[in-house]
Amino acid sequence: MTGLAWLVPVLPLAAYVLLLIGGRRLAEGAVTSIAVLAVAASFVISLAIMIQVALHGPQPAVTFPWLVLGSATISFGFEVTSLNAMMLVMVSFVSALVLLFSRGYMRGDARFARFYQYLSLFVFAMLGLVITSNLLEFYIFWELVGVCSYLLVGFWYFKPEAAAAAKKAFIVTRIGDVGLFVGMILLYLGFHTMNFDTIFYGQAVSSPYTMAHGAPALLFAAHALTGPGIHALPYGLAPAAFVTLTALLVFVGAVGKSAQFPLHVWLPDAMEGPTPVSALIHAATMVAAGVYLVARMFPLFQASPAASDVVAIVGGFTAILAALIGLTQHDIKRVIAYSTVSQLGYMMLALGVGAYVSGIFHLMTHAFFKALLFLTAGSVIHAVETQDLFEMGGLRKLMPLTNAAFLAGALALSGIPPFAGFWSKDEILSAAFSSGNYVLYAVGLIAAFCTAFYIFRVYFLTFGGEYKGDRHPHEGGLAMTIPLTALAVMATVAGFFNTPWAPWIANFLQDRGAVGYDPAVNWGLMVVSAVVGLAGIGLAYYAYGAPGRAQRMAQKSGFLYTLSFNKFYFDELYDRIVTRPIRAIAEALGFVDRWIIDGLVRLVSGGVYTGGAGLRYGNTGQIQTYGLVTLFGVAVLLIIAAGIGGVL
Amino acid sequence: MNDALFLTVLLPALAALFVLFVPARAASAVRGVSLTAQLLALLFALAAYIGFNKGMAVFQFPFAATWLTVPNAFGTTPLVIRFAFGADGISMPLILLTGVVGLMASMRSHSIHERVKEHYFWQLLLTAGLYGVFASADLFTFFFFLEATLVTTYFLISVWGNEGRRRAATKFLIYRGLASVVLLAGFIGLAYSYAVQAQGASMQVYLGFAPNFLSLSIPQLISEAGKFQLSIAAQDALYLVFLLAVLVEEAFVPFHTWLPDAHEQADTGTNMLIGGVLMKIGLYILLRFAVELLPQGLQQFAWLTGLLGVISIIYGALVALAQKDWRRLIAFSSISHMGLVLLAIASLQAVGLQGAVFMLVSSGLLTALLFYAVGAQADRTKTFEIKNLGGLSKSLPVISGVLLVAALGSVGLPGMSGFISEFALFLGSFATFPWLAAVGTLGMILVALYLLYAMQRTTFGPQRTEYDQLADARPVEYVAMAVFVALVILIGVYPSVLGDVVHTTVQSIAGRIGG
Amino acid sequence: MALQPFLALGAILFAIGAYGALTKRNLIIVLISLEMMLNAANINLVAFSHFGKTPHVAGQVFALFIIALGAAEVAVGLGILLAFFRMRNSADVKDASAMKW
Amino acid sequence: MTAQTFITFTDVWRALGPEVVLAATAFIVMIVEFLVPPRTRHITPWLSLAGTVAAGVVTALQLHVFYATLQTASVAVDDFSNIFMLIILLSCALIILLAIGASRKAELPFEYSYMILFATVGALVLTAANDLVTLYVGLELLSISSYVLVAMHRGSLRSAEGGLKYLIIGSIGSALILYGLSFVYGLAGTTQLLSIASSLQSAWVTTPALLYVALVLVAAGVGVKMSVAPFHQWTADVYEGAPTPVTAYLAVVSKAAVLALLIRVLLTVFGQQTPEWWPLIGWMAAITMVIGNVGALAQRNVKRLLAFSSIGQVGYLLVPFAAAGVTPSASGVYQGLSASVYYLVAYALMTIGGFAVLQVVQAARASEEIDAFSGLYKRSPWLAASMLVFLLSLAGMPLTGGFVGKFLIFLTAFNDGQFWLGVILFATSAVAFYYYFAIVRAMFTRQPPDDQTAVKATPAMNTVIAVCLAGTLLLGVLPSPLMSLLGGLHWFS
Repeated sequence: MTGLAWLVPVLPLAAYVLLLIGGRRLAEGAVTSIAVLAVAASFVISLAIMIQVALHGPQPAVTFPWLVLGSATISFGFEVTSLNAMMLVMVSFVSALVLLFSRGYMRGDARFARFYQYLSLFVFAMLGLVITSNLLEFYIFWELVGVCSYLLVGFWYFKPEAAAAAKKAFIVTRIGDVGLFVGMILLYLGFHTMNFDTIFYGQAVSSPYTMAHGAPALLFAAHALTGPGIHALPYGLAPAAFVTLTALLVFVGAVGKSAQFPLHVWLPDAMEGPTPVSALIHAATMVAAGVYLVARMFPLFQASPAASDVVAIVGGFTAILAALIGLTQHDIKRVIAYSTVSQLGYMMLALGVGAYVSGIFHLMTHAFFKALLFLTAGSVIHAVETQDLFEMGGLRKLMPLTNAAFLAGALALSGIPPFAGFWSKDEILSAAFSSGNYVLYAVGLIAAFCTAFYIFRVYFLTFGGEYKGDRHPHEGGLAMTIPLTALAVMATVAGFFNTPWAPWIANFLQDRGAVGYDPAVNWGLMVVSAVVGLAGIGLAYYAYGAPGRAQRMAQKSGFLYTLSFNKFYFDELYDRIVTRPIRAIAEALGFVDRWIIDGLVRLVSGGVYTGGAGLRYGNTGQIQTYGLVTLFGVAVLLIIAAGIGGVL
Repeated sequence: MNDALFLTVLLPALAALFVLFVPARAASAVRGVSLTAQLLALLFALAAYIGFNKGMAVFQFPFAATWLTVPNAFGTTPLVIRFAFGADGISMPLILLTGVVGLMASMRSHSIHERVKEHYFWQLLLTAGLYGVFASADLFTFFFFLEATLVTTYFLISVWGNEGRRRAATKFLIYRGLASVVLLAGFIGLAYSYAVQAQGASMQVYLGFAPNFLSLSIPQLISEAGKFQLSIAAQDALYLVFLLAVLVEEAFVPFHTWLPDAHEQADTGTNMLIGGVLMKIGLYILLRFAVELLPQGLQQFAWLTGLLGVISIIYGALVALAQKDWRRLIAFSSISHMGLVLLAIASLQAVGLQGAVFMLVSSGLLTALLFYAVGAQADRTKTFEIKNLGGLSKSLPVISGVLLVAALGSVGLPGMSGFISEFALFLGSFATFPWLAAVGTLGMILVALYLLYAMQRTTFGPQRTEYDQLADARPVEYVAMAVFVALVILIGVYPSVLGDVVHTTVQSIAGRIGG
Repeated sequence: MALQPFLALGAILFAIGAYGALTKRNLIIVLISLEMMLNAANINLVAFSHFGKTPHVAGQVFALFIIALGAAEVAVGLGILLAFFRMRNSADVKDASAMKW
Repeated sequence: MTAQTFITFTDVWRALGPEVVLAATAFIVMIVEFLVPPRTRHITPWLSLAGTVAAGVVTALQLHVFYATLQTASVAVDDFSNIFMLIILLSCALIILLAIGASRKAELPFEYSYMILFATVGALVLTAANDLVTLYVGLELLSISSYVLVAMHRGSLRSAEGGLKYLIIGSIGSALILYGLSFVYGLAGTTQLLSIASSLQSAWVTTPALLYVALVLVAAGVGVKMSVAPFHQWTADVYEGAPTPVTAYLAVVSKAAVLALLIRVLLTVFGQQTPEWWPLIGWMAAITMVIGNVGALAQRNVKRLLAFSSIGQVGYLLVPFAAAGVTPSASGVYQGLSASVYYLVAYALMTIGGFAVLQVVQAARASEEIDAFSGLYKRSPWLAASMLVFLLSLAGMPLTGGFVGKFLIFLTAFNDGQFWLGVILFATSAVAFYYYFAIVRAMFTRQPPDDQTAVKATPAMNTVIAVCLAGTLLLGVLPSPLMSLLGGLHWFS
């Protein structure tokens, strides 16, 4: 089955091509069927692959030469490791459901087929990214993911906000991409290869089980200095410095894609796209790519404690920052978006403190409950046709299924046992705690409290109280409810895949370097997590259970509320210190170019022309003047000749 | 087969002559002749490309005809002036590029309705000149065709351009004319330096080397360069001469102001030829002559070269951000991209050089495509001003889509030709000049900034009412754009189609220059 | 007598002729001045043919040729001057400035 | 002097064949012009043309023939003079044809048909002169006839004024040359050039100052005659005043003859000390190139523009000759001469062609301004295309004679290590694009004036243009025939 792994990304690609060619002529149902079936088939294959990996272990990479570059050949290919087998399943599962959901959501859109086309491409890119064995190939899919998100966020191109958001998403992630690009180049310069295994271990690893775990730093040093085809590291860097540098550059890429501080600003704006797109971006594809990158490059980070610390700190900081912003937003999708940023922060935190398995586990559970939250939000928006929380309310009765699904997602997000989020988040927090990063632990805990508060704030405002709008909200069709149900189930039970008592995922992933996972049961921490989550919910109920209380709380917090409501002014800050200066510099240079550089050119050419005019008007028409000049010329020649002849 | 290259040059030239004798009223006959000739030339170029022996790093398809013999006071052997053609791994892709862009420009010129016959006459001559430049294996031949491109382009701009065409054309003429002068000085200096050096060296080292030998043949000079080194002083001086010529020729900062003006004024077909092919000549000169024949000069001033490249990258990108006209924006974008190539050449690495050639081809295709798409929308909206556009995705979905593809390709998106080029050339330059390269990567962000900004204003946003009734791409436009997009994606997805041809030559050059 | 005084005379004559040709406003005087410049050469030639290193008649022959051709030149000059005078009604050299710049 | 060889009549005939033919024709034409009634006077130029062609045939016959006996005579017959004579006669024939084609409009009295022959006789003598006296006679014959030709436009103040100016400045030039030559005679004691050369060997040691004075005076005088900067100022005025065929004559024939004079005198008389004073010529060439080309930039009058351009062209002509002197070797000098002569031929063709088109346009539009060329491509594609070729050739673009000529000159300069001269040559050519293309621009990118006046050339004119066009292109495409002809010349021996 692993030999067929290439089919997993190729099927959505085929769907894309089919829709590209014939999409316009097909009915909406046919379009949906093509896309959903392709991705569903991918899901089935992925599942089979995962089972096979679970039984037989990972398979070596299948590669073919792609380009001879300099003295080396760059090969492309794919491989099946336990990590990407799991990712494949998760991505294809969530994607298939989102695709199905979109059938109802996008019904009647003029560019329905185009939408599915882009989504298929998006899924292809993400699956390709997951399955590659090669950093360059990874980067190619990585950028393709970015483009798809650009296309999808800007799908409603006629909305200026959507166009701006798409551009913003692309450019902000582009900044991160350049970091990854440079990191990739430096890695290649150091190790003369793009293959993940060769980068990490100096050779392709046929059977990862034979590799010694826990000493990648040593492996690096040995690899760099004595490996096959000995060559010094670029710029004469010491192994430790080189590894830290490249790891940090790679992390910059992840920061951009996964919307970590300070490049988190694009993700909330990306809400301008259709809601299924948000679900896909937030749950399974785009943002997950950043976390996946760090996980895929985990040996590199392991080898550099400094880089790992940076990852952890950035992750923790992002978690709390986004959670604080999420407290006060009015737009239902924005709240969920900030929750994504925050949850991604958790994952980074996990990877940073070495809790590889926890990070991946949280990525998985998050994918389920976040997709669920977005799709329910989409269902709600579809029903009430607004995104403003304060114009909703009372949907619990009007849309019971959606209500239940959202509740499941919210509980999972809040980390309330036994929902999925509890297990994964708790593992991260306990990993932070046990690794001795108490500050990060505390930060994570506070963020968890905020998370519970804001998501239930959303819940109460949306589903509680009375409906404030004038429409008649109702449940969407089957295409919308099936995905919701499936995801709701997953959001509820997915946590059991990796409980401290039955660490299935941990075992599954333990093929290489997955250290830092402490499966020991720490009841104290678990209780603390659960209590903090419940406290958050309680506060939300207190604030929004009765009208007017929330306003009073907001007024009391005053400055802090404003800060949070305005997203800590990051957009304004970037606008002031980056966007506007660049534009100003550009305008100034444009001016310089037109008037100073070209002006100089005109000055020179004008000078020559003036010289010509001078010569022209030097011809006075007076023959005697000409004669005088002639005699003058004779005199000058005489002087020169005298100089030459040595007479003078 | 050996004549294929020569035929690519000859066919358009003959067709140009033929067009002269077609009555001006028979515009469609003129178009037909022109298209046929361009297509045939492209097929010959393609045949040569396919028949190119990828394993050899020498000039292939040699074709030479002696034109005149000049008594040589320098020595007893007369100086032979020849028309010599040939292609190696560097020039072969560019010849094919010329064919593609030439044909597409010719198709594009369907929108020319004024003085049709003359237009095709000059366009065919320009194409012949461009083929000749890249296919020449002789300094004189090269210079000859370079000058041919000068006059023909002048006419194309000054007759079929917009209001400011005369000024822009004159500017173009003077700038490039001066560049040719500098280049000629460099050529002659090169030939003579090698002759002098060969004479000196022949006594001691090379038995049987003809004394008093003066050759303008590029392969000959390259083989001399393989035998001995020119003196450092000569290399330094000549390299600076070449660099200066290239800076003007290629519109690098601060000698660039003629290019935006020319692009702003010229018609779309001409812009494709200028932006797509003509603007690759300068860097081709650097690759062809400086890298192979003046390696130490290049080494000596690699930092300067790289620095100038980076300045152009950043400056071009920033100024592009401030442009209000699509054509000027593309011009600055092209300046910025060519800066990348300069940086890559400065790296002296095989990978970097390969990236440089890739970038030349890629940027040629993408620039031509950008001009094509922008021209196609301007045919309909009657404007190139970014601020007057908006929401074109609605009425012109195909053209907008292609414009987006071209823009994303220029941004360096993987899966398209720009990415692999950038990757290879940065690989080279990071190895040699990490700091310059690091600054250069800023260009990768800025390019996204200005192109997406322009895209946002052009195709996104609410549709303007005046553009409601526009008709989308016609079949001929479909074909042209599809060809470009297909090539860009082909190179992006399977770069070996280009890389195999380039690789051996670049590798052998790099082996010589110790990179 | 020695050669030098004649050469000096020639030089002076040449200078006077040049001065006259370049400063006098009357075209006829300008023509005469031009003749003086030619005659400076004549004096040189004749002097050289007599006092030179290898005295030879060629110098004098040369001078005769110059005189003859000088006459022709003046004749042509006067003819053109006449034509000019008819149209411009002036013989002032400063007035011959219809064409400039 | 005592070694004067006896010369038979046959020798004289051989030596002076072309001159004799031409002079005889001139007299015949003069008489015919007197005798025939005004209606039939238009045959006179054709007679002149026939005579010129006949002289050309005679010259061509004695190509490659060398008379050692004449080496010490007053007229030399060598390939140097032959090739210059051929160029002069060819140009003269073309110009007569040009004048025939233009006569109705140019209002040239038919006297021009023999005056031009007298001038040409002078030019021929000048190129062949091997004695100071012959040289001077030739020079004056050419000059005086030219003064008359310039002033020949009856009833035109400009023409008369041009003649007057030319006469004054030309006489100053003659006087300078003459005064310089008088010192040469004084120091050498002989007027025969080769004898002078041998006699002067000691003078370079004993009295170099006088020799330098003589050199400078001769160079300056010649400079005036062929408008080398800074002695060029008269050029534009005189060219503007003269009837267009005469302008072409001045620009081509006069310059060619005087160039021949300069080369012969400098090489023989002052040839011993070349390495010292050659840079002088180099500098003059450089200044001339710069001033000529820059001066043309601001001109709007095409005739004046071409006048300045011709100044620049003289600079180009001087380059190989200036460069060759630095490392004097026979082969070097000959190569320089080949380059110069090649360019001279190209220059003659493109200049005459250019003036021919100008004449047509001037007649049709009654203006010599650049604007008169507006939209010429529409009114007469043939004329516009021809003019384009001439201008491209003047600008030195490939496929034209001007390019090959410039390229050869450049190579010579480089051969001789005079890199800077070559660079100035091409740099000023690039500057020259500006004004040449100003005419191109007018012809091809501007609309013609609204009046529907046809711009048509007479058959004679078309012939001139066609010949010049064919020649210019041929020289540019197939340079080998002329190159090998020049390569096979014996020049001075």
